[in-house]
Amino acid sequence: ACGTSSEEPSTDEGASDTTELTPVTVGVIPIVDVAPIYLGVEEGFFEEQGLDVTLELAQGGAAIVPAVVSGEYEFGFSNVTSLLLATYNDVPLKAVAAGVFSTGTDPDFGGVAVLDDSDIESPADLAGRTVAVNTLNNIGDSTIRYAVEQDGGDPSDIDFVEMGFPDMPAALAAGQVDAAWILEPHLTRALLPGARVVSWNYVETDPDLMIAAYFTSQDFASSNPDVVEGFVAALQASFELASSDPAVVADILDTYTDIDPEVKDAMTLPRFESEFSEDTVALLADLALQYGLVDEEIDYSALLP
Amino acid sequence: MSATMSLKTVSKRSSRGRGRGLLRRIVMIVALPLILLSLWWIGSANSTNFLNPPLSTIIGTFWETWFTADTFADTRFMSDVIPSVGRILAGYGVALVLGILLGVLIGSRRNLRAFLEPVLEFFRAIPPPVLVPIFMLFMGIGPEMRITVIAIGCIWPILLNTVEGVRGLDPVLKDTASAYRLRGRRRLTHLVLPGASPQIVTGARQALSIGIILMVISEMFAGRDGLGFSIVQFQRSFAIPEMWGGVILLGLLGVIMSLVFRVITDVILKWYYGYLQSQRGGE
Amino acid sequence: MSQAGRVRGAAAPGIPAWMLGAAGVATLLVLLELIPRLGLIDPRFLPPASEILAALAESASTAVFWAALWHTVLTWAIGLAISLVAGVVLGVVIGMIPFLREFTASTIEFLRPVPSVALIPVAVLLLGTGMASTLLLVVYASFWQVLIQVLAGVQDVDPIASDTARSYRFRTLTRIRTVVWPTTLPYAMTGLRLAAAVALILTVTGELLISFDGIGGLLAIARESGAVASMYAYVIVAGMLGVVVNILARWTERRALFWHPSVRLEVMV
Amino acid sequence: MTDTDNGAANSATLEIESLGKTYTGRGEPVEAIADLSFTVAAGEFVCVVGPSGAGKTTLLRTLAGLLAPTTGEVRLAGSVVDAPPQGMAVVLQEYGRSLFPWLTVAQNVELPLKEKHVPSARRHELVRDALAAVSLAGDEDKYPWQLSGGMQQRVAIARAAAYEPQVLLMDEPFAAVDAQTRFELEDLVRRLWKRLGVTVVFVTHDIDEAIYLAERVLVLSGRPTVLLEDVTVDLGDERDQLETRSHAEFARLRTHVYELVQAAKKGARSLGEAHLSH
Amino acid sequence: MTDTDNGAANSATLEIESLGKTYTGRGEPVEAIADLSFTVAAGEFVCVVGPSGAGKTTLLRTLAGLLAPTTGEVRLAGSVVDAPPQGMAVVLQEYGRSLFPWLTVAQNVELPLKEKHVPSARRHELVRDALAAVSLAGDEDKYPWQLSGGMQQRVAIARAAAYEPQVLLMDEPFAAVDAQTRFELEDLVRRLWKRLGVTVVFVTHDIDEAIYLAERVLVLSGRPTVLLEDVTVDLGDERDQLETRSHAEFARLRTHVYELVQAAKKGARSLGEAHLSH
Ligand SMILES: Nc1ncnc2c1ncn2[C@@H]1O[C@H](COP(=O)(O)OP(=O)(O)OP(=O)(O)O)[C@@H](O)[C@H]1O
Ligand SMILES: Nc1ncnc2c1ncn2[C@@H]1O[C@H](COP(=O)(O)OP(=O)(O)OP(=O)(O)O)[C@@H](O)[C@H]1O
Ligand SMILES: [Mg+2]
Ligand SMILES: [Mg+2]
Repeated sequence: ACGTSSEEPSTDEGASDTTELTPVTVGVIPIVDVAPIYLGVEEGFFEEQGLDVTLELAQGGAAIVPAVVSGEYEFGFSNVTSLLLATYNDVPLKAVAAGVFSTGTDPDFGGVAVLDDSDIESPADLAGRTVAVNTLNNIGDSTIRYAVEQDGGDPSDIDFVEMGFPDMPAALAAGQVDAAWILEPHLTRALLPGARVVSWNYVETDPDLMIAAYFTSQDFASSNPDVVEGFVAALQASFELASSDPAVVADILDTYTDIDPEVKDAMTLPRFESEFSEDTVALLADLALQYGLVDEEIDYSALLP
Repeated sequence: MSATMSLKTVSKRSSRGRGRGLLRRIVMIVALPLILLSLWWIGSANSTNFLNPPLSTIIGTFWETWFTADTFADTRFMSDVIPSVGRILAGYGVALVLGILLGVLIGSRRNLRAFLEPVLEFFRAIPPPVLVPIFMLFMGIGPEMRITVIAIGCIWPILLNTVEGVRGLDPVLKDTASAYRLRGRRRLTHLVLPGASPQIVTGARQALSIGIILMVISEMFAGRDGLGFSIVQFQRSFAIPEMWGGVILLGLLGVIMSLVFRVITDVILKWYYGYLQSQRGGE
Repeated sequence: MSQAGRVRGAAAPGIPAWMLGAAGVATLLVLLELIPRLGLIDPRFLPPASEILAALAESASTAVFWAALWHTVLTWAIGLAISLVAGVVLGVVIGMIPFLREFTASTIEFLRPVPSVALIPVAVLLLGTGMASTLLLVVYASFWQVLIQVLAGVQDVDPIASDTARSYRFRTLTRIRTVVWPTTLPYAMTGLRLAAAVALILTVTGELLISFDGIGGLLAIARESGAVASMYAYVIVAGMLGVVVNILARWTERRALFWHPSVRLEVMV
Repeated sequence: MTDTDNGAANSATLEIESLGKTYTGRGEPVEAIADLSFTVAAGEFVCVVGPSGAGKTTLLRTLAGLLAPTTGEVRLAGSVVDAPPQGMAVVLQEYGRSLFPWLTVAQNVELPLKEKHVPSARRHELVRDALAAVSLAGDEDKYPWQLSGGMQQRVAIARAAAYEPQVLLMDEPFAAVDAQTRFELEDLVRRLWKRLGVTVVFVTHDIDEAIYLAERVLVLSGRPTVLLEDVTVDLGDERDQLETRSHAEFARLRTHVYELVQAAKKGARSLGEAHLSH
Repeated sequence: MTDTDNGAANSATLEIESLGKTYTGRGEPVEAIADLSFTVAAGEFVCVVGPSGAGKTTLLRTLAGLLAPTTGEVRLAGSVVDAPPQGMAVVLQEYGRSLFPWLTVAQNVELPLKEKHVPSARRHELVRDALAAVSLAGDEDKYPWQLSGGMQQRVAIARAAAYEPQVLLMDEPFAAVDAQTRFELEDLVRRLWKRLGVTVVFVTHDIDEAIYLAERVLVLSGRPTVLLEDVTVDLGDERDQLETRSHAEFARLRTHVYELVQAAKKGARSLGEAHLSH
């Protein structure tokens, strides 16, 4: 991976004289969720732990998981359901730290949006409707189903359609879908001209829902426990800074995204916390089985940090 | 010289073994794929890499994935592969008609070509993954959108080859047609289309596999069913043997479609092959 | 139509081709400006051309943009060169030996429709997330375009020309150089133009999905960030690259195929 | 463009007026025709001879409206020829390449008739008769590339004959057939000419043939072409391969034209120069 | 395949033994050559005549090793011909298509010489001389599609002449040139034949030409071809356009061959049948 990406943070100050820094590459996605790690790299939290971190952007799991398994990346970022699915299919991954959490309240950083004049008023109304999600059979549809079920609707009667988040505001506005599960910053883009949220599905699933996590390969975890430890510690520091000061998060976003200032001001940030939530893993594993993402119970013990 | 020799031996052999022709053809079709599959089988036998499962595992899941269900109509083959094939055929058909029509127009009018070419080249260079969302804006997320994506992708090789085929028509034939005042439809069907047909067929052949590829891409967007959709789903959920099974199915689809294609073009181009062969030994 | 320009074509020489081409592009821009402005489509999702071009101008003033463009062009050029050389060499060899042609036909048909996107995980596993992976996708996709065209071209050799070469006992290499290749050239030129666009598409797609650098990376970031105008600006860059490539291909063609009816009958207006 | 009245009473007079043609393609411009003016009366049979590379084919293509003249103009029945006119048939020098390889022999002959909207029954009759006249009955269903060179040429002739044109332009149409067939085809064209009253311009290298066939022989100079001499052939209306060719006048004309062509080949560009040389 | 000794003392005897050729492509099989056996001695000049569509081109292609015989075989200097042999040059009937349109006239002529590893200086000399001999000096840098039909044909002839072959096969090589040029080319080929002692097989439709050129004229029957008669031409070694052609023996041979071809065209398949018909 040649790092021609401009957004690659420079860690030069320390790197030149302390040669014993361990080089570490992390595969991340260009979304709000990974702001803390950018922050941490910029603040030098990782160098303090003896790590020279390079952040590589990728579109999603299709590229990050193989790269982590093959050892090209030491760490990666992914949503929890994807990690469970990988584990279910014997991909040797190990989570090391939490990534982002739901805010636990209204507003969250993601929810199911409908147009203002829609007759959908509550999650249960989603039954029988077309709902856009970014990936089928993943965290979005399983949490929505759960929210609908809890609201008294029939979760099996939702017509999910796969669509990239960036395309959802347009599809919603054009009436091509009845509702769309959108994450920030696209949620704000959709809401600004006249849409509302009918379900904060993450919050409704569990106010403390851990959405994503940082992970490594089981090989790497067992042979480099100190690197993992240092990585987690640096992440922790990063999370603390990010949660304490939303302004620095907004600034760091400019280094790796291209979000419109107006949108950035209006959007909701996720909750950053390092505590890994095994409860979430258990809950999402249940939901995966319940809604047919997998055929058998997932044995996720190897995944847990 | 060596090529000449082998050409001779082949033609001699084929004339001798007319009865064995079919058998020979079948052997030719399956020989190399079998060799490659065996290599794959051996090479992957002890693989522990999750992305590169043993071929035996892939084949093991293949039948179950695609052909096992309560009724045949419920199998993935019927629910995913068949709709995909339908969309390919529809998109390919549209591309064929439009590509040839536009190609003839553009190929025979210099000014029109100069006017349109930059715009067409512009669209040709835009990756379908960014083009699809734009189509979604206009056409929604139904099958029309997918068929359009396939058609837009397939049209280029057909269009380009038709344009070049029409431009490259034998000038003596064109003069003959002009001298006898062949015009309009008859000029099209008796001069332009047959004259350009070897190249049009080449373009259509190219488009066949592009259609399959774009079927996959179009089903990555707002998809609900389809072969490409299934492959992407398997990939996302790390069901890698199933994914490879899907890729193999794509390849098989390509082979089957090209066999059908060959049967059809052998009829359309029988004059061309006959003409090429006539002086190569006359057999 | 005839040796020296038909009467109907007599009006043509007045307007040079590049002006017609520019007029075509201008028409497209006007359409792109009008469609959102007339409300045929929500300008938030497809901004008018003027806005897109403004975003492009802004982006083009940054060094990041030019570095990305260079990176994309480089990846594209390397990938295209590899598939071109491989496609032409293999195409000529397979095309000239009937046994090979028949022997490989089914495998070629099997491999061609495998979409590059399905190969992404494999590419990443084998080659990592850098340029090499993108190159693999680029070569895999564009190689077939060249190969199929060259195969068709080799088959199209005029039997009389090939008999002439045989009767003077041209060695295989001479035959390839003096008979097979010139006949194949028009086909190969089309193959080049097809492959150039496919290579560009796959370069951008690879950057978009794997390596996140180059124009594709910028495009992905703009997309993920909901920066619609910038996103279309990068789409336009990709399209313009395509136009430039075509101009180059046509220029080469006019020189290399001066003897071919398609070219010689046109310049003789 | 021209009146399409059938039968012998057509008015297809060809007027060529200070015609010039210069090829400007790759390389130096090539002046093929310097300046030609002559008239072919309606229903006249004119042969054109001249050294190889003189500009005969260029002239014929210009008459056919396939090539735009650089200077001057061609008029058929009073209208300027700027595209192939109605009721004209052409046999091109590249006979092999002028047949559609994707059509059978019969289809090749039939195609222009379809375009002319000849009713189906009459069309088949015309095709059959024309192919029989060039001794190709029985080869209807072959493709052109299954024929010998001479057979291909005869298909092109049959196509022109079946068309029943008012103007017939032929460019060395018998170059690839044997002597015996050639005589038969010569008589075929003469018969066609008489029956339809068609205006014929016939390019040939065979001076005997030119004199045997024509009422006038135009002798062209070398490139750039001018008219060296317009030789009138006074051999009567009825001609016969044996008799006509043994005529004294035939022998005289033959020697005369032969010497002219020889002179043209040596570079003579006017009658004066030509006669100087012998 | 054959010995490549240069000069007049080559041993390129052509033996044709019960040769048969049937085309089995699309449609009915076509038997072009029924059964032909004859020998062309080393350094002999043989002309082949026969009605159009007889099988002359087929025969020539088979001799050239371009076409595999269905039965029988062709031997050159003792070795079976199954691919174009060394030291052979061919002028095909489709002269236009046998020139490479992407090469200039000079390059077309030069290419086989390069392949033969003729040193550059000698090569240029050969090309220049050959083009001058066919009156194409000055057209070296033109492309074939800028030439008239006759000029194209002369390029093909120049290419064969410059090659200095031991066996020269020509298929109606002068069909597209004017009478005067034809005479010159005939003399050119005779000179070439004498100078190099080359074995020549020459297909033509012009019976006068066949007799003027050849030491033997093979008259073929119509398709499927058999040898009608092998006519020996006793006109001496030195020939001259005016003198030879006015010879009484020339006239006799001419009438004889002409009648044979006429008989062949009418369907005669043996000398007996042929003589019955006149
Ligand atoms: N397309 C062309 N471009 C340039 N020059 C040409 C072209 N076609 C013909 N010429 C030149 O014009 C001259 C006349 O050619 P044309 O074909 O009319 O001769 P011709 O009298 O028919 O000769 P032939 O008897 O050999 O067929 C020739 O010198 C030829 O080189
Ligand atoms: N490729 C082919 N397929 C089938 N039949 C063929 C093919 N080529 C030639 N023939 C047939 O073989 C016969 C002999 O053809 P060939 O070309 O040898 O004749 P030829 O003597 O050279 O005639 P010409 O004097 O007209 O050139 C013809 O009847 C022709 O129809
Ligand atoms: Mg001519
Ligand atoms: Mg012949």
